[in-house]
Amino acid sequence: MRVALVDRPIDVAALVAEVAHPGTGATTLFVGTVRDQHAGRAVTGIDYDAYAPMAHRECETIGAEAAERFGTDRIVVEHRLGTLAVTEASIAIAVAAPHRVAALEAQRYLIEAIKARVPIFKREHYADGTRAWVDNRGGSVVATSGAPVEGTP
Amino acid sequence: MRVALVDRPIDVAALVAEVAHPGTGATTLFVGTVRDQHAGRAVTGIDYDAYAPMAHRECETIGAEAAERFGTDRIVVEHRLGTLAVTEASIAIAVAAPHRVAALEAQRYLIEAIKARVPIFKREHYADGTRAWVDNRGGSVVATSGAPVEGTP
Amino acid sequence: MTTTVLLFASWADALGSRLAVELPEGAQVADLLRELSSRTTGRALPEPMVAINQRYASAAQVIRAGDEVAIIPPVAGG
Amino acid sequence: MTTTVLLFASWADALGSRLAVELPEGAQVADLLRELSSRTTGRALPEPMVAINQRYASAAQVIRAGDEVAIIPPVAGG
Repeated sequence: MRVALVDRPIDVAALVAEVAHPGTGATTLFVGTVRDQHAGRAVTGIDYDAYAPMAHRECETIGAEAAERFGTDRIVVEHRLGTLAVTEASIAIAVAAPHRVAALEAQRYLIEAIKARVPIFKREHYADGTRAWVDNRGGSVVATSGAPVEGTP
Repeated sequence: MRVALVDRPIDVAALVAEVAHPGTGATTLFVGTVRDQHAGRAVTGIDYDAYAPMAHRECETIGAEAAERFGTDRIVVEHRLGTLAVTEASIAIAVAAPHRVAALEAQRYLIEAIKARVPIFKREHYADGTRAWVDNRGGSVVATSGAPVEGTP
Repeated sequence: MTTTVLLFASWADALGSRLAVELPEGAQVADLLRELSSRTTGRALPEPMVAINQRYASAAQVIRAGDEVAIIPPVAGG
Repeated sequence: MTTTVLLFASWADALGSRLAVELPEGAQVADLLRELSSRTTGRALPEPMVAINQRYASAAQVIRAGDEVAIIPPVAGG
């Protein structure tokens, strides 16, 4: 099991290769990517920020929970921080297990727990130049920066 | 949506790239790989055979069902036929959707339906030189070839 | 009516991958399976599905001249 | 007792990413949140969680000298 917060693009094929093992029959990969819209607004990019030491620790805790619960420690999680453009991956989760049910259910457990518990924050950049912090409780906008900001990607 | 039966290695990264789109926020990949054991026996490889025209048609039907049910047609399925070595991918399913629930549930629907319905057959090669057709109803061996066969990979 | 039947996996090992079977007009899938069973007595073959023209067929479906008929052992894709 | 509090996202925008807060000995998480609320009156900030030493804390947990305390707005990872 390995978890990491990274500040460079995530190589999803490398994650799939990392969990491979002759004893596994099923591998799952989940990739979260930046969408070009949210709640009806055109999105041009997202800043990901984190309480990094706790986020890393919480990802490790969740990874250990999944390993225990689903019986495989062939789990790799990478979450990217910084400013991402549309289509870029913010998170990738790879799991390999002897059988598919464990690989599928561990994947779902990991993404749901990470979304609920890991102290990572995101600020969307909109096509109109504004930015706003949004969260995972239905994705509502919880605070909007005042003036349009320069340098929106 | 695209489905294919292929006789060369599956490029899983290419499948993930193929379903990418600025409007999607979640991508899932399922990869089935040849395990080094089954039901307590050491496995050295698997032959995949198919009733190819029906298998292709049934994969297309299942893909269309998933597209309808989960609201995304960004679905690619490749199933490999021929003789595979341990760790090689027999199937890869990539799905991208605006939100994660659709991508996760479509992935699971697709692999379960393909395993239940598509006329593809596999014959395991064992370390002792024997081979046997096995199936997805719990993986029991249903027929064993008599003598050891030369050329087991 | 001579029907060509495609076979796969353990059924192909037992009877070949293509078989010409003589069936009466109006024969159903169940009749074909009975005929094939008589040729495999004593062999441990799994109960198959039958497809007609690349779709799974019920036991009562009638086989017509020119149909593409296939014996499909338990599947193992994925 | 002066406690250094880390803040993130909208809370950092409102109060800065690091804040020194004077708390009485034996103060609980709820006391800290009351103190911070008094500094953000009228601003639409989401209700946060509090972490002490990188673990989520309950409202009744006592803050001790030297604790790493963080205000965690609703998370958005994934």
